[in-house]
This record gives sequence, C-alpha cells and structure tokens, in this order.
Amino acid sequence: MLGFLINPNKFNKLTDIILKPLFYLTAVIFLIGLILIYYSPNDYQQGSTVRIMYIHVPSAWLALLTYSIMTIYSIFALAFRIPFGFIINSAVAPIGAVFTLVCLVSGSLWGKPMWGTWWVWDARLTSVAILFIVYLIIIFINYSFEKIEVKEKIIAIFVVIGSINLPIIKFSVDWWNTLHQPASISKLSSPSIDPSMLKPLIAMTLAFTFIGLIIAILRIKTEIILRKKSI
Amino acid sequence: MLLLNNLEFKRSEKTIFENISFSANSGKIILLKGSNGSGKTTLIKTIINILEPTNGEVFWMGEKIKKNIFNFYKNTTFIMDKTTSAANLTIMENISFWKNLSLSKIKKDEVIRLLNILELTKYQNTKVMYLSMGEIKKLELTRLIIEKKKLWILDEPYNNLDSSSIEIISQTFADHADKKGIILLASHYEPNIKDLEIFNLN
Amino acid sequence: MQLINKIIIFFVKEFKISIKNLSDLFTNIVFFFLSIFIFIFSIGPDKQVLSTFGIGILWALLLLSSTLSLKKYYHDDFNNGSLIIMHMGGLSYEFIAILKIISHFIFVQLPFLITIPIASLFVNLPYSKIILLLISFFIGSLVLSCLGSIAASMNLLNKRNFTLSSLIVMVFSIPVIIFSVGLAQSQENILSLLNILFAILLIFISISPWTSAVCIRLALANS
Amino acid sequence: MSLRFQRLFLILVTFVLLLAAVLLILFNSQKNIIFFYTPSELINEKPKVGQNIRIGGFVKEDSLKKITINSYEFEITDNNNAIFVYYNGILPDLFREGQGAVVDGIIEKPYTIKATNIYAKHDENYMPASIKEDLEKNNQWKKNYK
Repeated sequence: MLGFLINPNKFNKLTDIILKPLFYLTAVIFLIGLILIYYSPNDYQQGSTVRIMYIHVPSAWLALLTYSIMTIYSIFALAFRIPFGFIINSAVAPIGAVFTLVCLVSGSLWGKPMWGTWWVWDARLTSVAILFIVYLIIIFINYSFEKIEVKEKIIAIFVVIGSINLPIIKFSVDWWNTLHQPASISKLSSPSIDPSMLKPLIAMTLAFTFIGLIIAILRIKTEIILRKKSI
Repeated sequence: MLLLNNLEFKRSEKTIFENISFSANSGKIILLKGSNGSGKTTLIKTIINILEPTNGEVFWMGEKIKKNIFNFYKNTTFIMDKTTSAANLTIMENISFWKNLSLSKIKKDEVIRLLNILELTKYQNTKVMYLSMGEIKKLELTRLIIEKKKLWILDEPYNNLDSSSIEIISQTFADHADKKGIILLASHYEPNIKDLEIFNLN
Repeated sequence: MQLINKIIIFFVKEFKISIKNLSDLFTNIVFFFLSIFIFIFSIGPDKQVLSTFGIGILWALLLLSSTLSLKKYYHDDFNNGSLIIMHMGGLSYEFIAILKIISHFIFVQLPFLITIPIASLFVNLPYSKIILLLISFFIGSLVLSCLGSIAASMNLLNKRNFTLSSLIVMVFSIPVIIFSVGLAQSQENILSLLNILFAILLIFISISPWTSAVCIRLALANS
Repeated sequence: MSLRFQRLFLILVTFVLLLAAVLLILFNSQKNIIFFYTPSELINEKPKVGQNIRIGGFVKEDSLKKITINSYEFEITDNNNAIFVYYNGILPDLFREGQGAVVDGIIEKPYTIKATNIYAKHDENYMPASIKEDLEKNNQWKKNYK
C-alpha cells in the first residue's frame, strides 16, 4: 500500500497517475486562495500589510516540512538501507532552499514596515538563516562529490546532524524573548487568528504544499532516471 | 583456516564478482589472478572486511570474521597496493610504529638484518618521502616479517620491484608457507613459486 | 592494557609527525597574527574601538585559521593507509576518531591558546577579560576539533571542492561563537553561559566520533 | 578489546554525555539567549550608566509624548516596572500606545534610556479591523487583545 514511499518503480507508477489531477487541483486551490486573499479583511493593526502573511507563513511551513521529510528519509535510508531516501534528499533540497529564501525575503519585506527593520538577529530569524545555509551546503555537497554512493550517504548524515536546528526554529519564539511573534495557528485552545483570515491562509498553505509536491515529484523522477543512466 | 563461502559483491546493481568460494589451509600460497578491473582489489577488500559482501561470508578458524573482527586482524598482515608508511617519518620510526602497534616481539638485530637483506640499511634515518618507489615498496614488505602473523594478504606485491627483490620476496613466501603460514596474493604477475595455487577471477 | 599501549603508540607517532610538520603550525599562527593586524589596520587603531570588538575579532580569526589545518586532519592518514593499519591493529574507527580529535586539539589548537594572551595585547583587551577569554577558547577550540573531525572526514573523497569542509565547520560553530563571545563579554551569569558552552561541547564530543567513523568507513570502502 | 566491547562502551558514554548536555541546556538556556530584557529584568540587573542595552515591553498608555516633529518620549512597561525612553527618529508604523515594542539604546541615567533604534513588536493575534470596531461598539473589546 505504502510501497510508493520507498520503491522508485511504484513511486513512478503512482505519480504517473496522480500528477495531472494534482496539477489541476493545485491550480484551482491556488486560484481560490488568491480570491480569498483579495476579499480578506485588513488587520486591525497592520492594515493590508498582513497579506504578506499569506506568502510568508506557507513558505516557512514548507521550508520546515521539507527538512523534516529529508530528516526522516535520511534516518530510514541510513538505518534500513533504503536507497530511495537518498534520491529524495538530493531531489528535494533545492526546493527547501527556495522556500526558505522566499520565507526570509517575504519576512524581511514584512518586517520593514511593521517592526521598523529589515533584519534583526533574534533567535527565530537567525535559526531560519542557518537553515538556509544548511540547505545550501547540502546542495554544494550534492554537486561536489564524484561518487554517488559516497555523496548520498554524506548528505544523509549531514541532514541528520543539521536537524538539531528544527526544534530550535520551531520553539525559539516560545523559549526566548524574540522580536518575532509566537505561532498563531498551532495554539488550539484560543484561536488567535480570525476565521476570515484563517481561510485564505489555509488555502495558500495547501496550494504551496501542492506546488512543492509537484516540483518534488518531477525532480524525484528526474533523479531516478539520472541514477539509472549513471549506473 | 581461511574460508570464503559463496562470496558476492555488487556495486550499485553491477556485479563485480559472485560465487567465489575457496579455502586456504596452513602452508598454502594462493594467487588471485585476473586482468585489470576483474575485481582483485575489491575481493581482497571484501576479505579484509573493508567492504561488506552483498552475499556470502568469510570464515577464519571456522568462525565468521565479522563476529570478532579483531581476532581475525590479530592474525593478519595486509599489504595494500599503495604505501602505508608516513611520508614524514624515517624508516626506523615507521618500523617501530608498526612493531608496537602489532605488539610484535621482534628484536632489534632481527630488524637490522631484515633491512640489510633488502638493502635499506643506509636509509635507516631517511624520511620516507625521499625514497624511490621500489624502496618504499620494500619497506612496506618488511611488515610481513615484523608483524609475525599467520595470514598474509597482499595486493600487487610485485609492483615497482626489481628482479632480485622479487626473488627475495618469493623466497620469503616459500619460507612462510613452510612454517604453516597462509599467503593470499592478488597480482597479474605470476611469480615463480612451487606449490602455487592459482585462482582465476576472469 | 593493550589498548592503553596502543593509544600511547598513536600519540607518539602523532607527536613525531607534528614535530616534523612544525612549519605548518607556525604558518597557521602567523596567519592568525597577520590577519589580526589586517583587521586592526582595516578598522583603525583606535584603542577604544578595538577593545569593544577585540573578542569578536579574535574568535572569528581563530575559527578561520583553524579551518586552514583541516586538510591535514585525516587526509595524510587516509592516503597512506595508516587508518586501515590502525584499525587492523585493534582500534575501531570511532576510537581512532576520538584519538584524532584529542591529538588535533593538543598539537594544533593548544599552541593557538598559548598565543592568545599575546594576541589580546594587540586588540587592547582588559586583563580581567583574558582569563574568561582563555576559558572560552579552551572549550571552543575543543569543539572546533570535534567539528573539524566531522567536516574533514566528510570531505575525504571530495577532490574538487575543499572549501566545503570549512563551510561545514563554520555552520556548526555558530552556536559556539555566540556563547563564547557572550561568555567573554558578560559580567553576570558567567556560570550558566559556561554550562551551555560545556553542553554544546558534550553534544559535539558525543556525535563526532560516530559521524567521523561512518564517513571514514565510507571513504575507505570507496577509495 | 573486541570491536563490540569498544562500541558498547562508546554508546554508553555517548548517551551519558548527551543526557548531561540536554540537562545542562534545559537548566541554563532560559537566562541566556536574550534578544531583549524586560524592564523588571533590567532593574534587577542594575546595569551601568552608558551601557548598550535592549529592552522590550509595552508602550505605557498615555505616556507617548511628541516633543518636536521627530522626537518622542514614552515609557516601556511590563505592568510591574517602567523605564523612561526618549528617541529621535522615525517610529515604525505599528508603534502606538499599548503596543509591544523593543528599544535599542544607551542607559543615560538609572531608569532612563536614550533610544537609538525602535522596533515595534506585534503579537500573534490577527483580526479584521471591522470586527474590532464592532467589539468596541458593544464594549466587548478586552485588553487581552493588545
């Protein structure tokens, strides 16, 4: 059932079927998201600048999600010798890097009018910047080793060590005084974001996730073909 | 003593060798013969457990070597096709490192005699980086005598050696086999040793 | 007992090699001092400014000069097969990595530590801070040795891009730098900063032998 | 010593070290990774005059005074203690009374800071402007939405 998660052939078969519907679905959700953003209300404090959130939060979420997936796959690939994990790593890292960059840039654009600065060195911002550098190093490793067997394992090890950063990013706003505000959505007890703003946020998060998924599927397919060729 | 059971090695779906089984008892000299790229070095690395075989096992004294690898290493001298000596140290310093590491009880005059035979005495206190390739190889081969172990595994021992040295080495091999030792060589050169068992890899 | 003997043998060899490569060490130290001078010239020799930036300058330059020696870390032992010989002599790769880290700390990082008081004169640090600075350097350079072991072993088979290992060291050293500089500059809660620095050290000491061992094994299998 | 023994020993040591590290971090991290101090912390620390400092809190209600076109005076509070701040420069859009703010500055005299940079801090609540007006009309607007 879940064989497509570890088997390249099954992955290819499944994704051949779902790629096209996924593409249309993504387009629809993205459009809905844009419309919802257009009709979403202004924030009581931030005015229309709050709309940057609809890009910033989904990209931040995807940057973390991508790295978590890479970490899980790396651990499984190293422990149980599942080569598909290595394929995922080298295919997905650039996607994560791009989302992290989008998150940093949109956050910076949001910070200037709201906080009054493009950048401060508080715990959240610093740890996300480190995440970006970690992604870059993974990409560099991917391109500077000659032997595939060596580089993929080294990437996996590096990913696992670098995952120390993930909890630091997630909880930095709770553990320490930061300029960055704490999370709004994961607080289940008291909803601190209004439904009329939550809906476009969820739509955009879904759309971004699907866009990431589509690119990931295409990149993984390419990676599988490349490896078959190089053998 | 040394037993290879159905050894197989694949590197990214490509089979380097498969179905390799042989045994080597005391007093035997086995030559692994094959052309370039036939997997001699890979096989040797698999036997020495640097590479893990995809299938099959290596046994030493009836026990899987992986079970207690250091027990296997305690009885093995491994000579690689590249040098093992630190280029910055002198010959004597290298030798004393090997001697101490393998806990060998070889005496000083024995080492001197060994160097005499190999014509290395005058370089005793020369750094290895100033020696020629052949001399480095000879230095490398002194480890066979210094470490005093039962199983010798050698990868291309004849590279860079002149004919007189080859004769000395072949004589050493014969002596070791007489003393119930086991020798496993990988080479494309076929030395002139009697009772040589040849295992063809092609 | 045999194990202790082998450890002693290992260190004797490392000592001999580092004595013979003393010029490398001196080059690193000269690099360290020269870059301090360049830093001073580039921000101007104002004593007030220097004493505020001094600790940061020293730390950044120590990090940079310790990445210079990374290439020597495992490369020679790997190339001339000493790693295999040591492994066959009864030391697991993890253990070799630990020994290597200790020897790198003793023979490469400690000489830097000795020069720190001299270097701190150039950047006009107050005497009261030198002790704290030395403590932070002591812990920090041990961490750098651990990181160097990870990075150098990861980069063993990389023939094209050696700067990569410096990048790896620098990324992981960010927390160390933050806390060490904080330690050297703070007046209060020195103890708790010291504890955090120590915790970081423990984390890297515990993961670096395993990582290095996996990478060494990988490099040996694929060379 | 066999390989297995060396490994087991090392695994044990690794776990002990990691555990110690986690404990050390848990007990010590809260105090140290500080982007800003709160006014109460600042008063407890007793910093010297002339030191660079960063404090954060809320702008006290009815404390913001515009002196000239570009200079302001206000107080930063955490509901227990308050610090007096004066500032020359442009305030960020979000800066207003009752709103969170972080101030970069130099301690001029005890309880007074000359600010060099001011950042507005916004909280995790997002709400349409219209709803706020409704709430205020019905007197439902509570102060917990800062």
